[in-house]
Amino acid sequence: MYVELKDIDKRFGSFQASDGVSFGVAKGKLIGLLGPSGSGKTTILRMIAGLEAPDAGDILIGGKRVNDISAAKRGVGFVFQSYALFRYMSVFDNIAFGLTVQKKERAYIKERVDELIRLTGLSGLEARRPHQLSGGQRQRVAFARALAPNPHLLLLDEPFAAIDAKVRKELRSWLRETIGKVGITSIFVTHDQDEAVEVADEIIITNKGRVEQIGTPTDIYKNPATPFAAEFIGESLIIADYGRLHGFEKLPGFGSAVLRPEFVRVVKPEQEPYPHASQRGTVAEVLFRGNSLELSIDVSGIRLIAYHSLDGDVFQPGDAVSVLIHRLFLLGAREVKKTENASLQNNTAFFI
Amino acid sequence: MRVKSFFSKKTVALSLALASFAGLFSGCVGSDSDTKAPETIAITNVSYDPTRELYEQYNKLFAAYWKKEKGQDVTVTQSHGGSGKQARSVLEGNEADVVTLALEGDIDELRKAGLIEDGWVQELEKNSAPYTSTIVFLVRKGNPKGIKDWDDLVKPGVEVITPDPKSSGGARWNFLAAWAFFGKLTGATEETQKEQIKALYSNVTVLDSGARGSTTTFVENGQGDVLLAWENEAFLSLKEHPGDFEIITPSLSILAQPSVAVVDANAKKHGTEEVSKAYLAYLYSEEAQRLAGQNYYRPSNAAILKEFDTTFDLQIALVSIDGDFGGWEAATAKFFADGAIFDQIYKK
Amino acid sequence: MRVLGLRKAPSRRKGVIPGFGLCMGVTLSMLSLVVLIPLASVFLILKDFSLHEFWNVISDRQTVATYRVSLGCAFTAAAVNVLFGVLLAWVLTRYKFPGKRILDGLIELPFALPTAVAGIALTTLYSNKGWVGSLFERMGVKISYTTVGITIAMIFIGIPFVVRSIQPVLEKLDAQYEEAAAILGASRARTFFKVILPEILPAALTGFGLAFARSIGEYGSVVFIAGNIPYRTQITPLIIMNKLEQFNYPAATSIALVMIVFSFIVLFGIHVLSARVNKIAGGGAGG
Amino acid sequence: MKGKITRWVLVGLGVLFIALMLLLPLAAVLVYALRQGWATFLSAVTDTYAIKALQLTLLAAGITLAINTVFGLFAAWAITKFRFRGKQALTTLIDIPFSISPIVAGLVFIVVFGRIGWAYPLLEAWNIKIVFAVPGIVLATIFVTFPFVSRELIPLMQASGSDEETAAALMGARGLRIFRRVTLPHIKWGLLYGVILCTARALGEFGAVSVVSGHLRGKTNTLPLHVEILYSEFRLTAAFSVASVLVVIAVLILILRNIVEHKLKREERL
Repeated sequence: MYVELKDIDKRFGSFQASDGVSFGVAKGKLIGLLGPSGSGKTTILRMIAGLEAPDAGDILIGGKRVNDISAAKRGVGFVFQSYALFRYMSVFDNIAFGLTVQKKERAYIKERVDELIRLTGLSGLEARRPHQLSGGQRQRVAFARALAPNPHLLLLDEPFAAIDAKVRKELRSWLRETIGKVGITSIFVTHDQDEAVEVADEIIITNKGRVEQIGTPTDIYKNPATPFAAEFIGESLIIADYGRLHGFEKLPGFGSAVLRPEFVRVVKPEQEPYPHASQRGTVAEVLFRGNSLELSIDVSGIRLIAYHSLDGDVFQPGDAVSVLIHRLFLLGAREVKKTENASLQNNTAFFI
Repeated sequence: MRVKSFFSKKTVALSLALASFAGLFSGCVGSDSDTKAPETIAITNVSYDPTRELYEQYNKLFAAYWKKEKGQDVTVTQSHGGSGKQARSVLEGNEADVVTLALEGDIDELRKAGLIEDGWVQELEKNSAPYTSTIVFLVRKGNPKGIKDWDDLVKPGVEVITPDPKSSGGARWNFLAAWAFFGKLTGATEETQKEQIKALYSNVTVLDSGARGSTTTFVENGQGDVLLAWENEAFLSLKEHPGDFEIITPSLSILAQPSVAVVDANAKKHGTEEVSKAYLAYLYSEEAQRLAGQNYYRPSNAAILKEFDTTFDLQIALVSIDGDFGGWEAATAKFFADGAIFDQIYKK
Repeated sequence: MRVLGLRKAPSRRKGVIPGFGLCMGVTLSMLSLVVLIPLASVFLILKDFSLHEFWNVISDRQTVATYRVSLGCAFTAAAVNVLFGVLLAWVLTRYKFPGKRILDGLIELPFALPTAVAGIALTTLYSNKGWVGSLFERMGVKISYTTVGITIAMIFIGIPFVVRSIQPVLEKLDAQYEEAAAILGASRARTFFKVILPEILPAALTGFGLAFARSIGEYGSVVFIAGNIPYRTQITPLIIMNKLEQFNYPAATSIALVMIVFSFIVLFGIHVLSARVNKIAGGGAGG
Repeated sequence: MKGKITRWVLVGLGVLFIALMLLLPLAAVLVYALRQGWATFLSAVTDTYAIKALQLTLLAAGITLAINTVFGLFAAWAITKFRFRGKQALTTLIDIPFSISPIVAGLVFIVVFGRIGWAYPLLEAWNIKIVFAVPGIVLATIFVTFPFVSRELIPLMQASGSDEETAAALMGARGLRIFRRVTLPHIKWGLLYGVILCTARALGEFGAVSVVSGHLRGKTNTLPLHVEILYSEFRLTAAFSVASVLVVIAVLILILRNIVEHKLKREERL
């Protein structure tokens, strides 16, 4: 593990920002720290950078304990949420700042900055001041500035928060590609699951100062380890009385269940292939979502959300439909149980 | 290494800050040393407001005299302000060599504080009062309100300007003169005196904190019908604004004795005892006495006073602080202390 | 993350920005040398003074009367200043007219003009013989040496505080706000009172507090114009002077202490108020 | 139409208020100064004591400025760049001199350094004089103008946050470089603004200085004190002449202030 956190505790007054946080990051990986605001993800990032000191626990970078090493000497590049570009310096001077501080030779600085400007596609903007740049360009400058002194670890705090939604998508893939090109171990913080899923190799989900789950995006999506992870990732509908859904039984210790729209399949009643496993419902609302239809359906007094292909049957509010639910995540106190539709399984078993 | 460099930076900045402070404080050490140079000697005379013109001339006179006597150049630094305020500044550390104030009481505060030796009043002739004055009325040209004597001041509609006796030496003389007058009326008791005084002060529209302030208020800012003033101030106002004012001498007033004294502690410290003593003693010389007369102070030398009989009304009946009020200590306690008669007349 | 910003981390290091020790060292030592130690010394003077004597001095009827004059005049002056401060700030931020920059520049005049000069000028101007005073005298109104005069001097010194507190808020207040209100059919007056006034109220209060605190303690420009008549036109700084003239240091110090405590309360109130204003202004931005 | 009328009424009221309250006293000083002609004016202004008072005033203002600027920078840095307990209290403490009556401010120094003060025996032993000498005047001036620079800087530095400084520190820059390269460019106009206000106040301070001065002619008289003395010596014209010098200085400072504020606003738009 290149970066390791061991039992980190951190309090701000009565606020517990980190509560026994432990995880490791392998060299060369791009890690997303994902959690709602106040979950302690930024604090973790700042502690790795050395901007905050943990109350207890060890932080290791490259196998060396860095708790007592000052931020400036950890060899870490940091991209601030606000980018914190020096507004009275040109783009060139911004990127060169770290190297100037290290008293590098002028020729080397010029070469290195030019290289980064090319890498980040900022050619021609060297003399501009930050306020003359667009949001995306600013992010690139911040990125280049953090990379200039050749850090071993790059930390990014909400790198896309200050950028327009339209440009954001484009920048995400740019960032992923560029970090891949440079090959630097990176950790970024985000509250946006789409961003984490798209950009990160691995995601660390944080909540209330704890790490909830660590894993690849698909892994977390398919097998959430904690109720929080199950709710936070994907589009989740919480159903309290899930025993009323066909094919599922209320289990003791699991008070509610998470249903994702993709777990629901809707057809016209007469076309239902698994009558045993499905149940009847009524369409309450139909919303056009660009690439699909979002249906709200009342089933046994529970309102479900389902996605439906544009090419499939056409439904109107009030239509009777047949609803099949494949799967539910049952939420316990600390654990999650993935349950498949029992009737469907029985059926399958019967036929095979 | 880091720790060390951190501390060294801190030390540099701290010592810089301290040095700037030290520089401030040391500013004055140097200036003290030139008082000790043999050819020139410098003394400080802390005085009260109206004596500026007098001492400006007297200092020249004395410098010439001292040069002739001792061959030394003497420079006198003057300070003027309200008498009480000036005494206080000396008490608080303003290092005057001599004080020439309006009230014996103000100088006596310095004795109480140990700056002046006991028995200073007897140090010089005439109770250490080289010149005297009295309290008169200054009214506007033609005396439109017909003010002749103290009892005219209590009439309704007369606006009186006088300073606050709590803070001004001159104002205490005014108060006591009025008190004495009301005491001489037939059938006067302390009660009637208080009532009359109260009536007088309820006619006061501006109670400045110093005598000079009152004069400015009356003369320059046009407030009130009559100003209770030092005789010398009144004359000065006539001189500054010829034709605007008249002096009215009441039938009875008070002998105001501005006192002078060497501040022994400071003179000793500066090594200026000899010149300081000479500075005050020379005030009694004929030239100086004449100078006082020219500046509208009554010379204490009777012969010189006679020379000015056209200026001063020498017929006025004068009460004195020692003879009629039992000295400043008693007068202050009875009239001007917190809760004493002056405060009582303002109680509703 | 706002929560994080409020409290100090109980850690050994104070974050990465250097200079905490140095800055706090210099700040605290200079603050102590120039302000705190001298101020604390006030208590030394009072060491021989019993609580009873202290209370007697500060609650003496004449002294209480000076508080009334000082506070009353300062309050009136601050209130007048808020009224004209809002007007001036409004005029300066919303309208274009010839001489606007000169008018804007003049606001700080009371700040730049030595208080003694201001005092002498105002007294001369408003006395019976002065340009303004003589006009009013004909109407039978006296200004110099009355509480009116004191109030005018206090208005003079308070103007910049109020205008400069309100102006930036009005400048930042988007004109769209007013436009939105206008489109909704609100009259100009209604827009002002319902939309703009609530926005500038905290700033106006801050300005009021600053002007008020300054006026209470002001000496130079007020002393010349105050008549110093006990119970009527004697202000608190003058009675402190009075006690000093009588060599009554404990009494002077006691009254001074009352003023210090009062200023502190007003100041602290302003700080709490402006902290709240900042919180509202920064609302949502914290994340 | 109605809007236009309101507008002119409001502008008119504002101008009238300023003219009455601010311009008139200013004009009064100048008119009174010159009412006995230029000769009287010049003789009052070029009087030895007036010139010495001017020198002392400038000296006191200069030292005050240096010390308060240093303090303001350090204090603003400490308050805006770090988190610590009691910050609110510290800010209030710094602001105290601002609302303390100048009389009390002066008294406070008498109580420390005067003959009745606790520090007096100490100073006496070293033969150092503070009150009734130049250091006392400087100290009183520093006290009264103490918060001026920091008051301007703190909001400015608070608004700009400390991310830029953190970023610079993270790259290994030391304090002085961070200050010079990152912070100073941002606050320079604000700093100058504070310095100008501080100068204005320092030049004009009267109450506090009057208490600690002792009014020694040619030694501890500042220009405002000299004005008061002339005033109470019946030399009204001379008093106003000297006052007009202060007025001219004040107006110059205001013009300077206006230019600086203009720059400040332009920078803010960045």
